[in-house]
Amino acid sequence: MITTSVGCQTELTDAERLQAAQLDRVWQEPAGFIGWFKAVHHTTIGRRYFFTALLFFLLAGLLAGAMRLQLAFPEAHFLSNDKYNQIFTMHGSTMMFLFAVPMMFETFSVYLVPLMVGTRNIAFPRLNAYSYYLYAFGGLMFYIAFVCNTGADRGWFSYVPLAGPDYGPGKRPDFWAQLITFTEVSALAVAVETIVTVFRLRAPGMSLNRIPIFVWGQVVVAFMVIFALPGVVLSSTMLLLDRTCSTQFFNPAVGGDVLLFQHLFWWFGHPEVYLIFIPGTAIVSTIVTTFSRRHVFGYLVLVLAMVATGFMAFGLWVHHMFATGIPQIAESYFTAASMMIAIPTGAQIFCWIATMATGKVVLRTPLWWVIGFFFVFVMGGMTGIFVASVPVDLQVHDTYFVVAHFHYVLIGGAVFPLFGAITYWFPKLTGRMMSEKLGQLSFWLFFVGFNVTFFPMHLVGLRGMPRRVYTYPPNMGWTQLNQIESLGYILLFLSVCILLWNMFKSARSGAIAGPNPWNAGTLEWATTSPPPCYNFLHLPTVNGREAIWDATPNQPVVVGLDEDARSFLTTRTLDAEPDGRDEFPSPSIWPFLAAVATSLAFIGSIFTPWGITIGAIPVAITMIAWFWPKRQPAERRRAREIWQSE
Amino acid sequence: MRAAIPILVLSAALALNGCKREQRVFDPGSSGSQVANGVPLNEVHAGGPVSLSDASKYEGSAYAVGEGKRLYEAYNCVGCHAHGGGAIGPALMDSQWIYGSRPEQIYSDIVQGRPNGMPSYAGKIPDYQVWELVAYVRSMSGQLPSDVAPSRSDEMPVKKAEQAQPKEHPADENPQPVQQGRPQ
Amino acid sequence: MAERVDRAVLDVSKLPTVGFGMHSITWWGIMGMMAIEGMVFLLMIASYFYLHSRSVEWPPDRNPPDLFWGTLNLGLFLVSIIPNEWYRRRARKGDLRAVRLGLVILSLFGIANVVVRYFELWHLNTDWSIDAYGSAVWTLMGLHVLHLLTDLIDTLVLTTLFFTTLVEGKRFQDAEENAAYWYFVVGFWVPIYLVIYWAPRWLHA
Amino acid sequence: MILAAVPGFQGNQTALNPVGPGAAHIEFEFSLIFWITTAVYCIVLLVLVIAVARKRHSFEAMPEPLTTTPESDRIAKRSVGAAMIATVILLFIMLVGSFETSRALGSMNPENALTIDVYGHQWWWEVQYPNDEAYKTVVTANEIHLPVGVPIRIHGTSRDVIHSFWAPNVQGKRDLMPGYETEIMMQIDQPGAWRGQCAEYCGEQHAHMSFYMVAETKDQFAKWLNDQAQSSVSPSTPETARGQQVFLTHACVLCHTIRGTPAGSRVGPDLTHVASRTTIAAGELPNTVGNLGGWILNAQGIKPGCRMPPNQLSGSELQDLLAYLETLK
Repeated sequence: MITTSVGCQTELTDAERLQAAQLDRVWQEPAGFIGWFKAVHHTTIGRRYFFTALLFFLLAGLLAGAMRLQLAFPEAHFLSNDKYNQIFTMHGSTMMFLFAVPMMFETFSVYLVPLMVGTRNIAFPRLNAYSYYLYAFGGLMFYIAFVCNTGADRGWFSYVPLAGPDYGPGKRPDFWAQLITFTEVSALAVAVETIVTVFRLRAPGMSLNRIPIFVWGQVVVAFMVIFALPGVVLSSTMLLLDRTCSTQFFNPAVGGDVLLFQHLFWWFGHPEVYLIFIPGTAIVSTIVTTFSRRHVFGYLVLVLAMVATGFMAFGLWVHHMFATGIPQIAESYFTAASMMIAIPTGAQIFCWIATMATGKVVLRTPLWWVIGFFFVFVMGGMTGIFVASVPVDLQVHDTYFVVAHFHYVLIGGAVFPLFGAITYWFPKLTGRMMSEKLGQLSFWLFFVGFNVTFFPMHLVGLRGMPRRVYTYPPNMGWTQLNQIESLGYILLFLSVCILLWNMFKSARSGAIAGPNPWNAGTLEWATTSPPPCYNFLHLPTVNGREAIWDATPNQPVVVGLDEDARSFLTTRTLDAEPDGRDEFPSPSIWPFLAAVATSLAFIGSIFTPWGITIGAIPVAITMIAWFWPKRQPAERRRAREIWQSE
Repeated sequence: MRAAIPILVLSAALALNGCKREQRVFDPGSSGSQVANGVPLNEVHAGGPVSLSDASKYEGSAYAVGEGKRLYEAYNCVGCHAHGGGAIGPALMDSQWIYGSRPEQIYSDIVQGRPNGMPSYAGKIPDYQVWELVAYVRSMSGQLPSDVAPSRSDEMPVKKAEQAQPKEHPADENPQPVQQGRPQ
Repeated sequence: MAERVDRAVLDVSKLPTVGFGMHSITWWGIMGMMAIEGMVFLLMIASYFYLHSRSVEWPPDRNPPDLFWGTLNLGLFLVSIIPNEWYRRRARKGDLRAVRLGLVILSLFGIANVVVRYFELWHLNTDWSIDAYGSAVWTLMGLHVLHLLTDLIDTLVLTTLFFTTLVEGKRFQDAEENAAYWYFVVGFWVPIYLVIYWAPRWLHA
Repeated sequence: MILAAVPGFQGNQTALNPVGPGAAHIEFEFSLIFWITTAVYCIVLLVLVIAVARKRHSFEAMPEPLTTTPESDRIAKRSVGAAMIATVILLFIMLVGSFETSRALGSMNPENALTIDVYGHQWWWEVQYPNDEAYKTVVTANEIHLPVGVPIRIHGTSRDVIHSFWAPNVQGKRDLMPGYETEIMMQIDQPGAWRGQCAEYCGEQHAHMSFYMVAETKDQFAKWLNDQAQSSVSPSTPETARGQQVFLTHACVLCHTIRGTPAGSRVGPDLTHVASRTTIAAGELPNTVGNLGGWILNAQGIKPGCRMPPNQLSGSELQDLLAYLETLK
């Protein structure tokens, strides 16, 4: 049995039982109602991220339903134009900021990365809790505002001057801008945690060239987040300042410039697309590997492809602005760059196909979702070449052709892999398998429904239907196509319901999974399902890219960490040789309180410029309390200190 | 999501004037589109056909005040009153009110016109637009909550944004319903 | 502790628990923060020059800001590097007295910087609501003030910790990293100083 | 090319039914990319399906992982390499095509082009035909008349928020932005009314902001331009005279211009020759007496949020006003 050496023991010795009990005492999450807010373990926070992001996905999906109903008939009056504008903005903003990034990046990084690199928690666990609460509060604020008829209504990009002080009355765009602030703070925090976890907390032996591709994907995304999000930090801040403090960034009358917003926004907005689907491709690599029963073909190519995509993503933000009129030379550069991005993506596709073609393919539900991903995502990539070519883009830009394109890319590149991932990691999360029958049913419904909904959008776009219109004249030849799309939505709706029902039912009565139901190779399968609060009884060591598959018959495990504290092992960045020991902070209520204080400051600043300045005081207080050291553990640590020899 | 309680509380407060502030009535219906008639309104029967609730409906809605701001340009009030500083006509952003600072008084100023230059707009501007103008004019001297009053405009900044305008205190000031529930 | 005899093990009990620089994970965290904030600074500076490229006169119909206070602050920042580097090195040695002294000195420097910054803001050549130039200048300033205050509070809190609570290895790590962060604050003042005070002079022609 | 044959692509607002060189160039590049990508898509997925079908394995058990060696992967390595080379070559072809198209579009910029100014408003299009003698300058709305086969230079900008000027049969779209002047070169070789629409989200009525590009023969155009340059006809019957008074004493006069009368406000469209246009409300309604009346009485019911207020007019007042407006040919 392969898993014996790194995998978790089925039979424990007495010594190990004692050890397990001890670890359990130390790592347990605090109990009770207050305890809920103190929790800091990455599996707990990761689960919360997952369910919150899923909730927002469903909300945005329902909003999409409202839009499809409105557009099913020309000149329909089911929604007023005011409501429709709010709804499509809420749909876009939710999907991008409250579902896609938190789900594909935060959730997967927080829950899986520490398990996959074989450590006991994510780096900076308290920051992790803080980031979750901020994200949750931000989303909550956004939707409460929506219920109060204050839903953002200027599009998920909120271009100025339309969203600016002169043309966006009320507080709607301000709530949008602050939503951005909330979500970007949480994404940035998780990015830092992920990078540090992967660079310093890997299991001994997991050198750079042995890091699972999935983890590589999350690292690339983390770096992209760090360099991309500041763009939207600035643009949304400028927007807020213009609206509340009368700054003049976007006022052409006094040297302001409306394109400045677009440049900053798309500096973030384009990498955004990639940081949504790179985790998707990372998931695909993982599932393809497991279900082709072989090491992935072209590990290096796949990793480099993701890195290259990450770099290139910053070189083509302007291709969202071709219609604003760009100098010929810049135009050529951005066209070339936009087309070249197809090379790394193509390389990945070919490698996956090669992996399957040379392996033993086991057609279980996760792989079905991946195959669906191929059909949909590749189509999205192809239409991407249309929009990359400036002249063609000038025709299809801001039409339903583009709507079709990015739904093929994002639903293909993120949601299909996501549903695959849910089926794949569900056993790890709950200890039970999902129903294969229901899983395949929901896949086929979703696959058909998706194409029925979004393929006609290409055609209706080429027939001249622009985006973001709340209705259209009857005589344009758009009606039937729109009605087909609306019918497709029903299939998608059913499929998601079935998926949810499947999760719900399987969590209770699914077949018991055991530690490694898929007989997979990465470390998260080397512990019980669900993992204990200390992740691994023995911290594992690694001997190959697929830690479990490549383990030697007697793979060593790590010993010598203090077991009366939440201590962990740090390893060197390149070769993952043991480097030092450190201690995670204990659970604490302060991150939660700090998040509350921060939220109050953010929301306050929507209504008065003083919001931030005054709001900063409670934030500072809670943060100081958060970092204030406790005496007793300090004494313990000091008694055992071993200093780094310079 | 128990974690949300504090936010819920806060946003409940926000909700109260939130919904009102974001009200956008596009089709005012027949009553609103009545052309403003010249019915005199004065101290004797303040309001008369128009009630204060009318005024507060517009002074509570950021959209209505924004429309008022646009109409102030479109109907060329700016031609005489400039951006509130006054020129040919009196200033509107100070505490001096020749004919009173209450909404219904300003309403009748616009509808009936006033000696020495202020023309009567009776029969020209629909009723609801007069009220939008009234709301905006009052925002110029900071009579409106700052979360309703307009932000800066995309023009040469010649004065503070209405939302940053300190509240002037006209001699005849008496509490207006809309002035309760200021956010700060 | 008891191990199964047949189980190969990797004993880490002798590894250090107090490391500095790349050996401390908080140091990596700080580096991450700096990367993010540095990116914000860079994009803001880029926006400043973008706005310049869109305007005829720079700064629009007014003179470049008065040099005195900004330059004074620059001087203070640069001088503060000396004690900063000194106590950073002592922190790595665990020299309690030196670090206490260093933190006090840096707190004083921080306070001085804030005071000078106050006068600096008063003597700027513009208001943020006049035009895009003013908005850009004030936003740049605001960003740096934010970091200055953050680090000042951080230093003050750390100083209190060093004088009141039991000082363990982690505190010395904090001290060392606080010094590193101060370098970031100083380091980004130099380009911002050049942009705010000298760019208008060079671009004025 | 073949797509144009598909029913529905013959419309007067589609990129695939070009009526001028601009759209034609683009449609060529479009078809090039279309055929290459379609072929690639089919091949890739065919290979995928075959691979999965051939290597299909037991459903229940998860067999032990295979051991792979560089040797066992050699074929795979070669085929992936070949595929990559093919990708690069095809991308290059499409890239060159794109550059060529851009160049072709950039080169249609002759000196003698007829210049038309277009201003985007929320939510309608102001159109001006500048003339050295200012009084001959033609101002109209939502309807751009132009001669067939003559190169046109559109100077565009926005009076408020960002709009995007887009008539797909004629030319690709360009944004009209406050603080920027946009130049669009175009030419129509086929007489007819080609529909265009705002393509950048611009607020409440973005959905109802269309216009028509009416291409006609040189003579027809010359005549039209000359007629438009005249100031409005003065009322000839008592009814129309009363109508003019209604116009001048009600809200209309506050926003609209009728050259030759005191009405001179530039907030709304110029109505000097309103009766000569085929549509009202930015291309939403055919310009009939009935529609015009409904629009005047309650535009908000038709285009909620638009700038035109509802008007309370007595039946006779409305009759006179309409009669007057109908004379403004």
